[in-house]
Amino acid sequence: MKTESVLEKVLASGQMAVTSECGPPRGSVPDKIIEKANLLKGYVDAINVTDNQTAMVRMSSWSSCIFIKQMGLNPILQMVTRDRNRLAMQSDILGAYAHGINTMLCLSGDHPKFGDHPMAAGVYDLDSIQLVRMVKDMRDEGKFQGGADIVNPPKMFIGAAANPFADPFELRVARLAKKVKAGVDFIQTQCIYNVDKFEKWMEGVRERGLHKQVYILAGITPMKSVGMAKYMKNKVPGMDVPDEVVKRMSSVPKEKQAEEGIKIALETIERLKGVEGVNGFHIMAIEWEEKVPEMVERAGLLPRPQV
Amino acid sequence: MITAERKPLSELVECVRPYGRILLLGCNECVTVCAAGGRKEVGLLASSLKMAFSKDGKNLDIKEITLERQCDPEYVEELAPHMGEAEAVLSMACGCGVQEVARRFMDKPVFPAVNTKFMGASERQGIWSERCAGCGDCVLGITGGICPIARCSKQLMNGPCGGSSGGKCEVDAEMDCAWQLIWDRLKALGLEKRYEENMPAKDWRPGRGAGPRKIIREDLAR
Amino acid sequence: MENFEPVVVAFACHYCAYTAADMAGTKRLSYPPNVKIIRVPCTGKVDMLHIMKAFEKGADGVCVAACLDGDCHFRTGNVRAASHVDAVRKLLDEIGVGGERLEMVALSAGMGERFAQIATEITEKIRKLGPSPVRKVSVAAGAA
Amino acid sequence: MQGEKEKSAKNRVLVIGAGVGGMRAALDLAEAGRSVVLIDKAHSIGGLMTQLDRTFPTNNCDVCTLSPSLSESGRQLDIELMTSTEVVELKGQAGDFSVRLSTQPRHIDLEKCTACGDCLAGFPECVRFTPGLDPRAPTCMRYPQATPYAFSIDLSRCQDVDELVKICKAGAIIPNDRPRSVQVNVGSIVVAAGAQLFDPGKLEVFGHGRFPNVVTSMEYERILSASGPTRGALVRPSDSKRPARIAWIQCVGSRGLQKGANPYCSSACCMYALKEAIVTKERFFKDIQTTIFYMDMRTSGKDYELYYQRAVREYGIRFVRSRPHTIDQDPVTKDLHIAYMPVGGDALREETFDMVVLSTGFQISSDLQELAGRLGIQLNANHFVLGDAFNQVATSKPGIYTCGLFESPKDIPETMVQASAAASNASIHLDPDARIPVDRQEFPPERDVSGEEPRVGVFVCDCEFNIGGVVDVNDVVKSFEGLPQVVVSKMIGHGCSRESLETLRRSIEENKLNRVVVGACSPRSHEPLFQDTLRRAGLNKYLLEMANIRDQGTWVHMDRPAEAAQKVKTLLRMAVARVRLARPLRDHVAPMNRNVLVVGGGVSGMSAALNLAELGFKVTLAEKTGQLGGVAKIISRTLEGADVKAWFEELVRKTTSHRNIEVLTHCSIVDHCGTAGMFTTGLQVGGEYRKVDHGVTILATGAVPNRPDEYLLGKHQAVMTQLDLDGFLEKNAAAVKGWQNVVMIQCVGSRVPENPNCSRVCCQAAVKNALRILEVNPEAMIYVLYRDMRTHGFQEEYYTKARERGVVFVQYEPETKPSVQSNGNGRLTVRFRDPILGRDLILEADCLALSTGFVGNAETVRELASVFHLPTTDDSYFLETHVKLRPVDMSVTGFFIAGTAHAPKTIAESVAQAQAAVGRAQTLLSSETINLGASVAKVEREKCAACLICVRACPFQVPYINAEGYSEIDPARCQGCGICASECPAKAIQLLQYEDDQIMAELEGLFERV
Repeated sequence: MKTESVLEKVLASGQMAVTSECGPPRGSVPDKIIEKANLLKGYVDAINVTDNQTAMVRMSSWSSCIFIKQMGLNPILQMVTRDRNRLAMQSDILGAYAHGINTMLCLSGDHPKFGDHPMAAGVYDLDSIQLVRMVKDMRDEGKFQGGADIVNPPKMFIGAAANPFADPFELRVARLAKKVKAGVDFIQTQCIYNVDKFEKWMEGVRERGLHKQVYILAGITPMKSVGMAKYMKNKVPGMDVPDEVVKRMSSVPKEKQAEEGIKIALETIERLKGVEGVNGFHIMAIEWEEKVPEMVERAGLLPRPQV
Repeated sequence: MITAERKPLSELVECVRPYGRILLLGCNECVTVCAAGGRKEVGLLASSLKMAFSKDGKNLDIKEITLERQCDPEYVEELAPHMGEAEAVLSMACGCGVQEVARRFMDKPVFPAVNTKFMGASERQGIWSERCAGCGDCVLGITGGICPIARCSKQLMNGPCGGSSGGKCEVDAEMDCAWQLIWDRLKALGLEKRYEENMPAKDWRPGRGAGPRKIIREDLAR
Repeated sequence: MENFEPVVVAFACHYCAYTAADMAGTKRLSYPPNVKIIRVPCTGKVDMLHIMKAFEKGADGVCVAACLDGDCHFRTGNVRAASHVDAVRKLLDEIGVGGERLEMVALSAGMGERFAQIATEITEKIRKLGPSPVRKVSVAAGAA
Repeated sequence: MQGEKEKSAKNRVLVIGAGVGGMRAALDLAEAGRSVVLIDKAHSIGGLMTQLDRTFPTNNCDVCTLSPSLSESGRQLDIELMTSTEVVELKGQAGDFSVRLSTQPRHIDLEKCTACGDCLAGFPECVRFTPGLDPRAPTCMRYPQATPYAFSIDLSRCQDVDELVKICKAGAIIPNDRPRSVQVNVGSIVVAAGAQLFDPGKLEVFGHGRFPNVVTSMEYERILSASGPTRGALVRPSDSKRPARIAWIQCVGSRGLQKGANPYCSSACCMYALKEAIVTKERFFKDIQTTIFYMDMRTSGKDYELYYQRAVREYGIRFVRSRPHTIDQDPVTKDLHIAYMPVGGDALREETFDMVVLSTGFQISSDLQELAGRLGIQLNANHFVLGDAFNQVATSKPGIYTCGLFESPKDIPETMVQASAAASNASIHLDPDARIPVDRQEFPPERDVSGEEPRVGVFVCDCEFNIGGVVDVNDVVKSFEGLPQVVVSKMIGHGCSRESLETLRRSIEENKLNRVVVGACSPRSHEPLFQDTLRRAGLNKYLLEMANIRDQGTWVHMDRPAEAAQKVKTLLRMAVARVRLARPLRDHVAPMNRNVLVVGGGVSGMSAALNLAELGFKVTLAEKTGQLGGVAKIISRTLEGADVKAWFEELVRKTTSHRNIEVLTHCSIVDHCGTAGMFTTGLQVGGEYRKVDHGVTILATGAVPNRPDEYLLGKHQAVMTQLDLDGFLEKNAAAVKGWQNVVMIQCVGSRVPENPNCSRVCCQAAVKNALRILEVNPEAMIYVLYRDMRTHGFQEEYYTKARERGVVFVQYEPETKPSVQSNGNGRLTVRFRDPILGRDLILEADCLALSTGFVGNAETVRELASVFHLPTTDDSYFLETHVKLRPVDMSVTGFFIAGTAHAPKTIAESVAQAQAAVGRAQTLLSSETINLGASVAKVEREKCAACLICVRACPFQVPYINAEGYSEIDPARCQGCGICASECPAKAIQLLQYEDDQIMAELEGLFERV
C-alpha cells in the first residue's frame, strides 16, 4: 500500500471499486454538499469533489472535501492546473492532506472560455501529467518542486482522467502511458457510451501492459432524456455518443426516457465488468445524484466491501 | 513578426480630443507588413480623425510621419525637428515603438493607436496567427516544429487534452489543435516515439518568469 | 437646407462603368449633374485613402462604380474594390460621417440606362441624407 | 477611295463580312501590318453577335469585353471599312486578284457626321442607326477606322428630303448620294459572310408568327437584353406579363427533324438554349420553370459539358428527351400547349407553358450562294463553302479562304479560331517584305519639359451644337483665363477636325505649352487622336488630360443648361488640376524576336510550323519523342473518307524539308525566361542542353487517348477502342467479314466524374467505323450504345446515313450502364437496357468497340505549365485567356495554344487552330518592337517594406521580392490595373498615369472654390 486511501485498498483487494462525484455549491453554505454526500453513503467507495468545474466559481474542492471527510466518507480531491501555479497547488495538497484527504485526481481543467469567468487568465503553469508527477515526487521522493525536502510528505493516492474518445484516437493509449510513466495510480475515464470504441482502447491498454500498472475506473453517466443525449453528442467536446444510443433514447416515450437512460448505463456496466483491466466504475449522475444508489444496487455492486 | 490591430476610432478620438496639433506616426516594419500602421493606415487614420473633429467644427492639425523603424533611437531622433509644434503624439507602431518615442520625448504625451497583439506568421493575405510566445527556451526541436505553448489553448506540454476533436481545439472550432499538428508532424518525421517521452514541468525563468528581459551581445555592445 | 445640392464623386472603371456613363450620353439620358466621375483603370485601383480624401475635401457622397461580377478586365479588381468599400464604410460609420454615403455599384459597359438611374438614385439618396457633416466646415489639408 | 489603284495587291486582303469573324480576321491581318479592305452588306458592322444578350459559357456581355481589346493598341491599323458594300466581280488569281465593289448610298458624309442624333429624332422612320435592335453596338464598337460612328439614311422612306437635310447642323446629309463602284487589288480574300437564321414560320406546327408567345431564340435574346425592346424586363409578348414556365424546343429547322428542316446540325443551339435558360434563372427569377425539349444535348466544346451539368444541378433546368410535334395556343390566355411523346413513354403528353423559345439553326441565304458564284468558290449540297478535308478554311479556289458560319454551322469560339486561321492563310499570298510596320510613325523629337513650370493650355471643343448648343463655350473658356499656370484658354470649333487639330498643335508650339487640357468628348474614343497632336507638337503624349464634357456633360444635362455649364467648368477644373501633375511617360517598348518555338510535333505543331515557315518566320519545332506525328499517325481515314495517312506523310515531308523549320526530336523543355518578343527557353535535346531565343511560343502538346480500365479493355482481345478499331479495319478488313454482331459503347471514360468533359470526337468516330464495317460486311449488325449522339454540323448526315444502313442506336443513362462479360469462346455477352422497349437486351458480340476519347496530357501539361507559368484547366488542358473571344491566346502574352492541348478535337479542327495560332502570332511577329504601354506600377524602393501584399494581391502574379529585398514589378508584364498600388500598406507603389497625387489633384479641382 502506498497510501491510507480506502479507494486504494478496495482496488488492491481485487474487487470492483465504485466512485461518484459531488459538485461544491456556488455559495458559502455547505449544506448542499453534505446532503449530496449523504445520499451516497454506503453505496460508493469514494466521492470526487470537483474543482471549479466547467470553469465556474464554486466553493473550493479541498474545503468541500473536509466536510465530506468529517462525515466519515472518503473524498477525492480534484485539482485543475488552470487556476493555480505550482506553489499554490503544493500548499493546497499539504493542507488537504493535513485534513486527512489522501486521494486526489489531477486534471488540466476546462478552459476559462467555457465558464463564467472567460476574462480570467488561465494559469497552466503545469499540465495534468506534470501535476501527477509533482504529487508523486511529493509522496515518494518527499521533495517540493524547487528541490527542498518536505517535512512529513503527503501520501496521496494519485488519480488522473483519460478520455479514450478524443482525437487523435491513436494517441489516446500513448497518453495514458505517459500518465502511468508520470506515476498515476488510478484512472477515471470519460463517460462511456461508445462501448466498442472503449473496448478497442482497452485492447491497446492491455497490449502495452498498462492495465497491470494502473487501476482503471470506467466512467458511467446515465442520460435523463433524449435532449441530454443530443446535447452530449453535439455540444460537449470529447464526448462520443453513437447514433444508436440517441435513437434508442428517442424510441421510447418521454416519460420513460430516464429509465431507458439508466438501463443503458446498467447494460454498459454489465458489459464492462467482463473487460480485463476495468477495475471499477466512476458513476457521475449529473444533477441526478439521488439515482446513484439505485444504480449501484441494480448493477449488483452492493454491498460495498469493508476494507 | 509583431502583429497589431488599430484601436477603435472612438478611443482614439477621445485620446486626441484635448489637442489641436497631433503628430501621427507610422512604422515601416512589422505594423506595415501586418497592415496596421504603415503609411497607408496613417493616412486613413489622419483622414478619419480630421473628419471626426471637423464635423464638430474643430480643425485638427495632423502631421503624418512614417519612420523606417520606431523601436530604434536613431530613427526616432528624426522626429526631433517636428516635435516642437506637436501637442501630442499618436503612434501606430507596436508597443515597442510607442515606448521608444515616449522615452525620447519626455515632455510629449504619446498615445498608442494600435493594440499590439502577438508574434505571428501570415497564413495568407490578410490573415495572421500566433506562433511564438517568446518563452525563452525553445522546444520546437522536440515538438515537431509546432509550439504547444503558443498554439495550445492550455499550453499543454504532454499531449492533447480530452477536448481535441477532429483536429480542432475545443476552445474554437476554427482553431487547430496544436497537439494534433504536432502528432501529424512527428508521424511524418517518423518520430512517433518522441511523443512517449514525458516533458517535465517547464522552467519559466527564461520567459517572463524572471521579470523584463534583456539581451546583451557582448561583442556588439562593448 | 432647402437648396442643398449634393456633390457626389464617382470612381468609375475605364472598361465598364466609365463606358456605361458614356453610353448614357450617347443615348441622351438625363441625370442630375451632381455626380462627377474620376476615371480609374480599374476600381481595384481606388485606394481607401482616395475615398476618405474625397469626403475630407467635401464630398457628400462617393460611389465606386465597377464591372459586373466576373467581368473585371483585371480579373479581381472589382472584388478587391468591394472589400475596400466595406472597410471604408465601417470607418465612416465610426467617425460619424455615415457609411451609407458610400456606395458600390456594378454595371457593364452597355448599361447606359443603369448608369443614369444610379446617378439619379444616389443623388436623391444623398440629398435626403443632407450635407456631409464634414462639408460644413472647410478643412485645410496638410499631410507630410 | 483616293489612291486606291496605287496600293499594291502584294500587301492587301479583302475581308467580306464584318461580323465577329470578319472583324477578327481583319484585325489579325491589320495588326500584322497588312492592308485590309473590310466590307459588309449592312450599313454598320457587328453581325449576329451584337444582338446577343450574353454569351456562353461565361455569361458575359462579350461585345463589351471585345471592344476594349480592339481599341487598346491605339495603333494606326490599315483597315478600310466599307459598309453597304458588295462584291460585284472578281478577276485574277491568288496573289493578284482584282475585285470590283459596289457601295450603296449612305446619304451621310462620314467625315462630317457627329452622330448627334438630330436626324434620328426628327425623322425616325428613315434613319438607320442600330444594327438589329441594339443601340449598344455602335458605341461599344467605337474605335478608330472601324464601325462608322455615324448614321445612315434610307432615302426611299423620306417624305421631305429638304427638311431632313436642314435638320443636320453639321451638313452631313447628302441627298443626292449615288451608288459607287470601285476596283481594288488584293493578294487574297477572306469570306466571312456569316449565315442567316432559319425562319420557323415555314414550320406550321410551331405557330411562330401566329402565336405571340412563341419566339425564336434570337427574339428571346433581345427580350433578355438590357437594351432590347423590353429594356431588359423579362415579359412575354402577348400581355407583357412575367412568364412562369418557359420551354425551349431544340433542333428547329435542323437535323432534318421537321419537314423543311435542314439535314445538318446547327452546332450552337444546344449551348445557347442552356445559356438562355441559365441566364433566365440567374439574372431574372429563380422560380421560372425552364424546360428544354431535345433529342441529344450536344455540349462537346471545351468545358461545355460542365456548363450543362451546372444547368442540371445548380439551376434545376428540366430536360425532356423528346421531339414535340405541335404547339397549340389557348385562345384566351395565349398560353401554349406542347404535345409530345416522351422517349420510352407510351402515350402522348401535353404540357402548358407561358412562352416557348424555338432554338433555330443556321442556313445559307440565296445572296450568299450568288456571292459564291461571283467569287467562283464551290459550295456543298447545303450551300456552305466546300472546304478541304484537312484545311477547313480553304476554299476550292486558291487565295480565297473562309471562316465562320459560311464554312459550316458553329459557335463563336470556333468562328474566332477559323478567322485567325483564315488570316494566317491569307497572309501566305502576300509579300512578306511589304508589311507596314504598324508601330512606327514619324513624329518630331519630344521636348524635355522636366525643369519647366507647368504651362497649361485649355482647349474646349464645341462639338458643333453638341456642346456649344447647351453651354456658352466662350464663357467657359473665359472662366479659365488667368488661372494660375493656365497660359491659353480657347475654344476650338469641332475639335477633332483636321483644322482644329492643326490649330491645337500650333498653339502648343507658339505658347510653349507643356500641359494640355482638351474639353470635348470621351477620352475612350478620342484620346489617341489628341495624343497624336501633342506628339506632333513635340510634347509627350501623356501630358494631355481630357475632360469629358460632352458624353458626361452636355449630352446628359441638356435639359438644365445652367447646371450643365457649372458641371462642364468643374470637369475642366478637375482636368486642369490633374494635368499640372502629369508627367511625361515612356511607353515600354522592347525589340521583337521573330523566331517561334513550337512545342509538340503532332499534326497541330507541324501545321503551325509550316504556316509560320511559309510566312517567313524561323521555327524551332520541339518534339518530345523520337519522331513527328502524335495521335494522327495511327488514324487511317476521316469520317468523310479522306486518306489521313497520305496527307500525314506529306505533312511530315514538308515539315522536315522546309528551310525555315528546325525539327528537334527527343527534345524536352527545361527552363524558360523573358517576356513576349524576347523569350529564352532551355531545351534538352538528346544528351545536349541548348538555349533558344524566340518571340512567340506555340503549345501543341496534344491530348492522350484514354484507356480506362473498363469493359474488359486490355483483358479481352475482342474489346478495343475506336482508335484500335480504325487500325484493325485498315489492316484486317477480312476478319470483319465473319462478324455478326458489333457493339460500340460511347462515353467510356468521358462525361464521368473522373473526366467530366465530352471528348468531342468519339461519336463521329463510332459512326465512321460503323459505316466502314458495313462497307466490308453489309450483313453485320452494329449496335451503338450512346448517351447523346454528338455529331455536330455536317457529321449529322453520316449519323443519318448510318441509321439508314441499319446501325442500331440505343440510348443509355449513366445509371443503367451496359455490362459486358467474356463468354469464353472469344466472344462477349453484352447486356444493355433498351429505353424504347423498356427492357434489357442481351447480345453476343464479336467485337466491342469502346469510345474512350481523350484525356489531358497531364504530365506534360503540368511540367510545361510550371516552366512557362501558364494556367491550365482542372483536367490538364491549357487554359486560353478568353474562352470565347481569344480561344488560342493565352493569358501570358506571346503564348498560343494549338490543337488538342486546348481540348479534344478532330484533325481538321486541330489544323484550323494551329493556323489560328499562327494568325494571332503574326500580329506580334510583324512588329519590330512590342509596345507595352506606360500605365504600369512602379515601386519606390525606399518605402517598400517587402510585406508581400502586392505579390499576393496582383491578379497576374507580376510583383516579386527581388534579391535586394524589395518588390519589383516587371513593366513588361504589368497589366496596369493598379490593385497593388491601392493595397500597398507602405504607399510604396504608384501606378503611372494614375498616381495618387494626380487623383488627389483631381479631387482638389472638384472642390476648389472659384
